[in-house]
Amino acid sequence: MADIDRLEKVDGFKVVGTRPNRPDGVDKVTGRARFGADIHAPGMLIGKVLRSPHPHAKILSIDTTRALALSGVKAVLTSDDFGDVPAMHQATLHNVMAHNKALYEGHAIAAVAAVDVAIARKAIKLIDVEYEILPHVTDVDAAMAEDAPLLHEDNFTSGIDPKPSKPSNIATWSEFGHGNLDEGFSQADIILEREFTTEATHQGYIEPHACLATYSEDGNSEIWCTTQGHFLVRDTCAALLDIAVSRLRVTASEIGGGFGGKTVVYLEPLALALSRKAGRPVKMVMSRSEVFRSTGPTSSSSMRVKIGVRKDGRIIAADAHLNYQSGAFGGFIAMLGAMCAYACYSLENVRATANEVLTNRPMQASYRAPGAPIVNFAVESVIDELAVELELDPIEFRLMNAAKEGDRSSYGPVFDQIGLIQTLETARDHPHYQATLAKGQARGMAVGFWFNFGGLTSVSLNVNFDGTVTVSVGRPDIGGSRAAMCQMAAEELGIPYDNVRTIIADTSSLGFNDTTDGSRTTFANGLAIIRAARGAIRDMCARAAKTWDIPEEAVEWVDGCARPCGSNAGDFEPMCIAEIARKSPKTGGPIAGHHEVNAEGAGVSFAVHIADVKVDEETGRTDICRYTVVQDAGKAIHPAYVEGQYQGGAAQGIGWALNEGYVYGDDGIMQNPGFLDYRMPVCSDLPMIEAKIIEIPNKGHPYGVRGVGETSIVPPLATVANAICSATGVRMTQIPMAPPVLLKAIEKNNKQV
Amino acid sequence: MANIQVSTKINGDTYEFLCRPDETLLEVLRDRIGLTGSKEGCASGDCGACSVMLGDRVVSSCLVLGAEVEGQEVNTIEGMADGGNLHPLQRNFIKFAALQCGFCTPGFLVAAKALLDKNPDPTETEIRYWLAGNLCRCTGYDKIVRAVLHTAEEMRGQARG
Amino acid sequence: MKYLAPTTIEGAVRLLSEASGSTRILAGGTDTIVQLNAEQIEPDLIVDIKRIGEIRGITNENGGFRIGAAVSCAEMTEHDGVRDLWPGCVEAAGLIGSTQVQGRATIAGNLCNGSPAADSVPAMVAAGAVVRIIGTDGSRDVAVEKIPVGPGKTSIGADEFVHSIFLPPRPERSGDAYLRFIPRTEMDIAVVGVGINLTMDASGVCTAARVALGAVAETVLLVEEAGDTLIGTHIDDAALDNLARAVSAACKPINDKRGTVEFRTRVAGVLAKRVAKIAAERARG
Amino acid sequence: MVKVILWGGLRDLADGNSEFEFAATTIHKVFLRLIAEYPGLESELEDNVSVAVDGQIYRDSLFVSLPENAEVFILPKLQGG
Repeated sequence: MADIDRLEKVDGFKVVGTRPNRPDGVDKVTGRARFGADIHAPGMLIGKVLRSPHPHAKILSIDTTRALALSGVKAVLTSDDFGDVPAMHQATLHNVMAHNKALYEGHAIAAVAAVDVAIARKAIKLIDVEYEILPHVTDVDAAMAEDAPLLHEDNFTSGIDPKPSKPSNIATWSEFGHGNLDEGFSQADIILEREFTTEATHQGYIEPHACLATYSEDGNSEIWCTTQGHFLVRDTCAALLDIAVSRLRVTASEIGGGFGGKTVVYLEPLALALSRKAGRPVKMVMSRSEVFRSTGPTSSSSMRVKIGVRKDGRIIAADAHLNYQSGAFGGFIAMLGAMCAYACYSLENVRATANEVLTNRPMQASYRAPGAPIVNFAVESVIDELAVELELDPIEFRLMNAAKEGDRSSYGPVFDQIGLIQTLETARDHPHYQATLAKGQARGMAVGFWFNFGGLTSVSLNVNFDGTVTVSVGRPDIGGSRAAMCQMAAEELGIPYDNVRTIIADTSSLGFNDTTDGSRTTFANGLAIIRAARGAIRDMCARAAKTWDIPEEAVEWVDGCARPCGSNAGDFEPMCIAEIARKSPKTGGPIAGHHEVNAEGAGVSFAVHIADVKVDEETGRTDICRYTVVQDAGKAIHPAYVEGQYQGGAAQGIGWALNEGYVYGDDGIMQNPGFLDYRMPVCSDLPMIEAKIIEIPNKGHPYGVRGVGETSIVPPLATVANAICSATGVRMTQIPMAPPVLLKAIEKNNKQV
Repeated sequence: MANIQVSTKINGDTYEFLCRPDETLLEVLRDRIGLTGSKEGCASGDCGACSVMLGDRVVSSCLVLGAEVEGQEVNTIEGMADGGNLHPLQRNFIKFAALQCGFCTPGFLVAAKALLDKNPDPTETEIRYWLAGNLCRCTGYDKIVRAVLHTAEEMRGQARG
Repeated sequence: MKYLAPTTIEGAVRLLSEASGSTRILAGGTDTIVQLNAEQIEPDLIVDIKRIGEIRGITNENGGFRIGAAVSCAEMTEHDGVRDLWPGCVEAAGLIGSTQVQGRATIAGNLCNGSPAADSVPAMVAAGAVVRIIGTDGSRDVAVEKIPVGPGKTSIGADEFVHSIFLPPRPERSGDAYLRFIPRTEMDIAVVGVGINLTMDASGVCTAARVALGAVAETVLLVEEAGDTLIGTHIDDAALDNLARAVSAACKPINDKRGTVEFRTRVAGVLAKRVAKIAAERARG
Repeated sequence: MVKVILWGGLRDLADGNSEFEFAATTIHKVFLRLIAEYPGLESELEDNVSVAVDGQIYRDSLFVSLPENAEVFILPKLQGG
């Protein structure tokens, strides 16, 4: 009998660990795959958003008369069209459409739906808005100043006792740690204290936000959209428009990248509200400039890090204070940063504190391991500097202080089974780390941590009459996860990979699924699929037992077939899935498995990155010459897509380190809302990125899977900074380390030497 | 703004369409012809997701007006496979996991094919610079470059017979 | 808005002279259509000049080359003759945008866009290129450095358009080169660009030199003092240091999202030395 | 008995206390006990926490059974990208 709860790693994988072609591959290479903007509906209108040209302004009046009078305009939407919403949805509502105040340049003020895009564009210009311009603040430190303009008059910092008497732009204060810092630092032989800043970056997915919404006269509605979580879109839109969840069906399109940026609704509620007003389907697609000015970005920051070590190389005390700029509405990124700050280290005396700071910038959204890369840059830079002071190899120094099972983590709980030491040792012994440096190049490394999540999951698995299998999951596939789903189902059922097809079901077909984020999809979907498959196997074994008239316990499932076992072994020819499925109408009806779970036990992970760089000391240009990622995957289901996650995270981190970043003028306007001046790495900027997969099984998953999507973006900022330091002797404390900044630092350093 | 009548060849077939004078070839392909394989990522020529062949040149279709293609030949991702047979680049992009989300993939394939048509034996550096106008945010480019290198080798092998 | 594509020079001139509203010439479109898409411009008339046969080609003229206004950068970089005679100009043209942009963009368009950071312009200024402009009053030939008059502004009249750009013949032992600084390896606008064109005598002494700078002032600059630092020298280290000083001194840049005053001034000097070395190498053959 | 530790952000809602020891067999029972003593914790425990049991992090599972002498560490709610 199949044991649904058997969680140990299965030996002798047949499908898991191989690299089959992904099920959506042909659609994606032929242009047939349908993304957010690739759909049309009969009678469809085009929606466009009017956005605030001011970073901070009171909205005195909105006059839509002229727009409505334009031929072809079918509806105009303002915040007046939305009613009250539950407190938990208020920030979302006020972000999707400004309520009384525009809080950042690009904040939605109104929207129109018209018969074509040209008319919609024209109509936007005919909406008359009267603003009272308010002073603005976009810098994190300036926003904390006594006299800073307040975004929300009713914001009193939470997390402080007693509650502050005055409102401020600090949304939340948080603190983590244990031990006694003063005592720790008093025992230190070397104490380094450094300050760092980082600029905000955007997730940079190539597909802009897009959706098509249809509100029917009978109250039943549908949304098609590009999202990381269509269940989240459904529940949020239902709340914002006050409609029953069962009335709204959301279908996730293929998604052209998200990286956390598509875990928030922007256009969807507007399109649905426009459709409700106009009585026709409404399609909305953002321009690239709208994507930069109104969605995503992660925090900018200012940070202070202080670490004390003994001469023997033991870190004795560590402190960090983080100020993360979180845009116009409070978030949770600073807190996550504080939790991750020292997670790689075994520390007796540690503290990390964080302020979540409101500014006149777009509401920050999660970006791949939210909060972690920022603080990792600061901490791993100081750790690197200490290794130099102590004349220790940087990996050896980290090994001497690495967190291990049973240690109290810097964020609170004790660690259970973790693989940091193996990851560091693998990196140390890796040919890249051992290689002699090429002339003119220098090397840096850093280690990073991320939690990984599981979460609410609902899947179903149907055995078709021909013995093939269809799996329905409820999380959009961003990076090839459907292949891994097919592999796990095929592995468990003992059938060929090609006999399984996985689809992303709409919100009316499955129970709630958490969003594709937190590196959870292969872990949590996989766990549920394996259990669903085991349920189907149990049913198939039972039917074979009845057919053979032997006890159910006397049937086992091997290689896709039921066969008699124990004292009945060999009594009957095995009955394979195709035969059982063919006979299923007469043996009890269709065969299926399903599983609903709150998947816990995701298991944290660590990564070590190594970079060789070359710095042009006359221009401040940094070239990445060689790059290696070493990371624990628990178990790589489809190794090619695991490597892809490592490589993609590293590339994004390199971009963040060197050239990406929001540029604001004194006027509070973003100056680089396009791919021309928001400089993401292009193909010629990067070398091949070597991905070394380590497999230290996660006991929370039947096959040992850990999340792999996020950890890879954590170490690159510090890795590149440390390499630049060993190339130039200059310790960079500012991200991005763009050529003008680096050149200035090099020249300052040259004068001092 | 009076519409303009345009007659052109797309993937070998003759099309006639009407478009606004300021309408781009990308909008025409996607919204008028129904060929949505070419994607809009930026509308400024910085991402390459809308790459198509205009005559013998790979271009960003967001930077071509629909009106300009009168009498010209346009080839898009939808025309790359030969009936049911994928082009070797398409096959190898799947095999090498050279796509994650797949949004930039049509543009990469059109641009990479233009390269191999012109230079059957490109170096890694030549591939990287040729494809610098195609942004990919998912892969870090590693597997894309490997897929192109491998395809070039495979196609040279076939050419030698 | 109207789109028209005349097939003759005369037809184009007539359209321009009869136009009442704002007009845009469309060649490669890699700047104009970007601005159209971003709703930064809303011209009443677009005149597509690519169907005028006369300006679609590269012709040899008195030992130099006449590049038609509708010739794409890709066609230019693929032209052996131009590449051999003016490698610096060809490299500069080859740096404009991506492969996709190269197939459409033209050096005439790069010039007419009026950007101080245009890559091909410093190279053409250094080369002493001459622009042929056609209008109602016939044609006129103008030195390329006379075209830009400010960011986005040129000396070309509303009823005129560029017919072609002439890259002149050159003496023996001449070489040109162009380098730009960008943060990435591709796809950026120049933060600083330097074009140098020089000639040497048989003994290796520089007899003529033109130095032009991009992205360090309101327009591309021709810096005669910088050229003078090379003339009469063997382009040795001392001359190169003088060149760098003269170049940096001529910079009048701004702080913006792409670079600082300090950075541009400094890097212009650094690049000038590197460019002069390449140009000298080419002149020496 | 289990050992219960609150993260810093909850301390003020528990009259400045952050470590407790009492008998409880599930996370749910830990929450009930804490809320009975400190009603101010209720909304936080309801919506805004994750719980680590001997280092294994649970984001939303009330009925996880607790081993004897387990360390139950109550953390802020974790979110990813």
